[in-house]
Amino acid sequence: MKAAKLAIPSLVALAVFMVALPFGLKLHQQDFMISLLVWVLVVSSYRLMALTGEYSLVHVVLMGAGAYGSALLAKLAGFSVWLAMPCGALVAAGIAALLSFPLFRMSGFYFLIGSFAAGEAIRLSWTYFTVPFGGPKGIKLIPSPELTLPGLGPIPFFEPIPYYYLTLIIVGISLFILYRLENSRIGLIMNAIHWRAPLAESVGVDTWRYRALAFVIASFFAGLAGALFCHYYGTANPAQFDVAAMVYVLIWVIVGGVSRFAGPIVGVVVLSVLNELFREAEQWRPLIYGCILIAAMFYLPDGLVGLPGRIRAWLDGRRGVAAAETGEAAEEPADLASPRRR
Amino acid sequence: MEIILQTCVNALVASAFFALMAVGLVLIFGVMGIINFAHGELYMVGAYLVWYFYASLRWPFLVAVLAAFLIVTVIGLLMERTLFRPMRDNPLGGLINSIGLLFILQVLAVQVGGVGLMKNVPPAYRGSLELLPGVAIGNQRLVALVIAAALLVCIWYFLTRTKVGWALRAVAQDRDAAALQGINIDRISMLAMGLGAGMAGMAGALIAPLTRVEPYMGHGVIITAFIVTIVGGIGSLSGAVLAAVLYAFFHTFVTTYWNGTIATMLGLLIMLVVLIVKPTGIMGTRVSE
Amino acid sequence: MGITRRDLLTATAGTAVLGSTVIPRIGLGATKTLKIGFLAPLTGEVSAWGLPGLYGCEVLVKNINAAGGVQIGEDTYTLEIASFDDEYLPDKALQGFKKIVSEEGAKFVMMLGGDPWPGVQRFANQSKMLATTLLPSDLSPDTPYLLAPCEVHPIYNVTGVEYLARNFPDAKRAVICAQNDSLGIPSVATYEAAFEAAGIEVVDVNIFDPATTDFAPLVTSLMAKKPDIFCYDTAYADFVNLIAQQLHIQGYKGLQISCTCDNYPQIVEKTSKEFMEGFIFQFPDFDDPKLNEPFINFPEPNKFFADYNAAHPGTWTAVSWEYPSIVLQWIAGAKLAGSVEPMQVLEAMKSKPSWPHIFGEADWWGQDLWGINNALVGKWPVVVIRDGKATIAEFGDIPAWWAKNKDVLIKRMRERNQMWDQRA
Amino acid sequence: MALLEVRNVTKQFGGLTALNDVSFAVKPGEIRGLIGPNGAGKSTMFKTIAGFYTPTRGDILFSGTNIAGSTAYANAARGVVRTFQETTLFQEMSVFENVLVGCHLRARSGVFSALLGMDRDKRREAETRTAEVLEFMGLAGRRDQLAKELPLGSQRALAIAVALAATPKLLLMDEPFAGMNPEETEHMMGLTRKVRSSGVTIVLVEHDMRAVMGLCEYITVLNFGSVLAQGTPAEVRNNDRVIEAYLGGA
Repeated sequence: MKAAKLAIPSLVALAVFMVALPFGLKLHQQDFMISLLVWVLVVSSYRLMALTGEYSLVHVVLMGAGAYGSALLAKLAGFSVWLAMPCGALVAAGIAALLSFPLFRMSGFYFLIGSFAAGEAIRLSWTYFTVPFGGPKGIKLIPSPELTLPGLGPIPFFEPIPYYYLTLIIVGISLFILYRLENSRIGLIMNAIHWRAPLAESVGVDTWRYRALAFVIASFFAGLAGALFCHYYGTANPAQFDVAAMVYVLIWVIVGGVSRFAGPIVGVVVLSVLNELFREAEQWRPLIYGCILIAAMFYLPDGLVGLPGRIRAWLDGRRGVAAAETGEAAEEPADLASPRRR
Repeated sequence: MEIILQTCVNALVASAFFALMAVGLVLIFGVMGIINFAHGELYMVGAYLVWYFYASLRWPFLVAVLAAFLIVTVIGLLMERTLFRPMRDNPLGGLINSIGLLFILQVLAVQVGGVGLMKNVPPAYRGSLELLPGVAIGNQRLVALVIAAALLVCIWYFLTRTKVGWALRAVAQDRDAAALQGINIDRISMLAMGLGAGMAGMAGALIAPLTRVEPYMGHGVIITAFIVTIVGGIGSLSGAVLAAVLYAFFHTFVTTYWNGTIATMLGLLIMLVVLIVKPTGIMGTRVSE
Repeated sequence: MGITRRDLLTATAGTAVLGSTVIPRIGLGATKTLKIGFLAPLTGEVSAWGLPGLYGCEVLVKNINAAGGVQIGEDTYTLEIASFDDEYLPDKALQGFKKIVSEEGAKFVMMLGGDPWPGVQRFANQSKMLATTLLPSDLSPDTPYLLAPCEVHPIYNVTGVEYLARNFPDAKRAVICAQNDSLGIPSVATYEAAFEAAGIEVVDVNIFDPATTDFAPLVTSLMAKKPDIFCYDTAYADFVNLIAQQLHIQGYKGLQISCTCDNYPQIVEKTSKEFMEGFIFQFPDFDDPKLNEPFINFPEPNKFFADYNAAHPGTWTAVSWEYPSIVLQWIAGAKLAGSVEPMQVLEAMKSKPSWPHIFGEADWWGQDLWGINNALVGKWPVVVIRDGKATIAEFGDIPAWWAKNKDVLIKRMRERNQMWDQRA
Repeated sequence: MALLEVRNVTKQFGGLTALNDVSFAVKPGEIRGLIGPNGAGKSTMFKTIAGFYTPTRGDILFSGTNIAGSTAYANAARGVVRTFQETTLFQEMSVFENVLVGCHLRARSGVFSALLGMDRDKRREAETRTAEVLEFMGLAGRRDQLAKELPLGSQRALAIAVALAATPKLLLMDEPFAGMNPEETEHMMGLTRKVRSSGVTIVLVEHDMRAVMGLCEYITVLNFGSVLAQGTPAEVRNNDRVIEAYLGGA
């Protein structure tokens, strides 16, 4: 209950920090923050999928579908960017809805590989069909959003700081929605499906429908993230959304820890910041990354979010406090495939 | 007519490599339940070792291939002991560990061989065998084909005709039941990992003179291996071989008569259809509930 | 022709010769550090297009600094490369560009171009930063500060075809294979135009996936068309290597032409001297004696080649000298401007209708294809393999070809959606 | 009229016939036992009624509607709910949440109403129902414990509570007494009777003969996929064919 009391002030503190942050950053770090926020949305939406116990490899391709959808609508159909972005997200959600018919005939490993095949097929079609996808070079000169505020004049959204705030607002709202969803009855049912799908079915849960629902909603937000990305950087190409990017998302989610809402967010923030810190190491960077991954699997089986608990347990152990409880916490089976609520 | 025959010859060579990769992947997944994402990198290491032993140190080609096979087998055994065994009840952990290893092996390859152009591995067997007028197979490919096929036959014999092979298949069928019958799961896992890795290393070693030897060469291969594995049925070794042959012929013919990107795209779609219609693959028997 | 070769040489490693005249001048102005931005993929699969270039620039800069640095205006500068790994991603490229420009204070940025460029374009324009690319297809009227001062891919490929047609008038049927990417496709259009101009029929074009590992099917398919000429287009050097082996195995006997053939010694080793005899491509070895001709604007190419191979053995590719040659051109521009400020350097360089390109005087060009005259086009070497060794056969004249065959090239480019106004 | 009527049901897996022309009927308010030696087809019959398998031939009538081949969740909506062998629960969730999932059917709501909190009435109703069920099953004191932390007896009770939350008319119980000591069995039998007396018809598959004989009014015996005998516990106990099947099977 102590945590609940602390939650509001710490959220406010976080919000203030996020709002003040860009002024303390260098120019290129502001861009980094925009990317980071976008990836935060990607991994958080991925977690909704993981809540039902399924891990997909199509998430980043659907992020790309959102980017392509939004970019094409803005460039070819002349949609306002404000309209194109949610429409792009809907494109991603629509593709996910179509894919859910074949894909959810499978589960577990089969679903993982099936989703991978579907994603690669979609991505290859972008490289193959030059019209309208632009082939391997993708789409360039994607417009940024335009907004004129009375008294302030047009807001330059191509500049990092305004776009940072736009991204912060959209990602913030999206995270709030995802969090609400997870803690609603729908989240409870999704979690139940993950634990025991047959039991959930036996009390009347249409598991296919809920899995598909999680997939479609997750894809909507992935698509939204893609749209946010492409309207800032002005370009979308197939290579940005390839398996390598998907593997990184998987890593962020799992190393962060899928058991809590904050887990994947912690994962992407910590690992991306570390990655920037290791820039000097250049070609050695992926190796360092690989070592961190393996170390995390061994020493942090419940993810980075479990770290404070582990440290506390360790400190308690050092102080000689009866180890009954802490020992249990540390010995908990390393069940990574098990998102728990909260 | 010549084109059809030449395409068949091309496809046959591709089949052997697909089969080596896929059977190894199936062994590892079947016995340990782990998707080894670093499988393509084991193949890469095999190729680099041949480059080093044969092209740099001037060892005889076949000796270099054998050395590569053995070294990658040992790497596989070490992977089982250090990365996969502690993750036995955590398949996702195993997957992530294999991704970590993938990064490490790629960087090491860059450090050892640099980037830029592919490593130079001249063919050990020059010239080509003209099967018919206009239908030829390079001698290097012929040797690779023969060795790969021989290895596959050995593996098949080992798995079906020996007691250890039987135990290995039993574990792949049902790990818990096999453990109850007194089969040592640790030993079988090491065996599967060693064999699977060795086959990937062998594939890389044999193909080194025929393809781009570079740090990222495993990437495309693993995708093909996944397709073949799924189409063949994840638990089925004979299915993997059959699927490798079918997929190789399919891909080679579509590439020859149409386009390589289309071939890969159709391959992925076929895999998806197989997954939908028969999730256990064409030869898979295990019923998943 | 305001700038001469002599100016360029004094600007660069040529200062070794004039070292005694440089050092006393330090007293006039302060010695400063000048940062040169290098933004290209240094890890991952595209790093082969970045890393060897970084190595080349480091070798060049080391030689220049050892000789006392560069004098621009009143000041003497020692050079430093500020590099950033863009991972061939637009978002990383933008971060890198900002870091290099606003934090490291680099005065111009060399890029590979291609996929990452669109991410950078808006900021580069806004900050009026001079940048260069190796892929002129990045150029458009929206890129006023982006130059393609070294490699104007794929236009120079016409010189190889022209040489081929002149020397082998009986060859009439050509096939082309190209990987499906931003190098391959415009290059297909160029070769199609060059063949058409030379009266050669293109009987098949096969565009393959860059992820291809086995080229046997592709070669079978193309050989079935019974070509006299096999054109590799701008296939990556490794692809040329593998395709050539397959052609050899499947018994190909005709002519071969390619944009690059970086690893030809390997191919000769793997096939035969006879098979590779007469292979035409466009990138010379830097130990070629013809590079010591007076009109070549690169100081001591043979020594540079030796230094490079000593420092980074086995990594030499075309980009190993292309990025350094861009550094040299920029220095010449800065010297002319008497300033290192990007817009002054750009203005100085563009103030001349022609500029000393590595292979001789070249014109600012590109309006018809890219909507802007920001690419340098002049002579380009045609390299032919003779007895297992690449030798420069001639320096082809691109503007002369263009004057005669402009319409054909534009038509072909348009057919393949490669004109700047067609690109999404 | 019978609440559940199984008519000539045959189920084949490949070449194997697991059920062969099985027919029986269950009256409302009854506790019916389904027994038989190992491999007799009890489990297949059970899963076929629950909607986890589609019969190869034959009909399954529930309140006169044919539900053969219907899905498990659709059956649940009709009032056919099953429990599972051993302890199948949402292990990482609290007792309260487990039962709350069981209330799914009455609390179902759309994404948007769930997000906007417009499902508050339904949610409150579900929570009330959950509390009632927990009270009824004697689990009210454990509502915030994780399911996996409960002792075996309470886990089984919770499994029934989850099923009850879905307001079944017909409750299918899969070996509820397996692995229990006599004391726990006794307690469980009491709970089962209590559930029946609340108006739920029960079909149970069970090995524990003492429990079956003590609990069921009527028993159907399966052997090799066919009905071997039907009748009251006393009739079944004295049936020669049943005795032979059990002795032979053992």
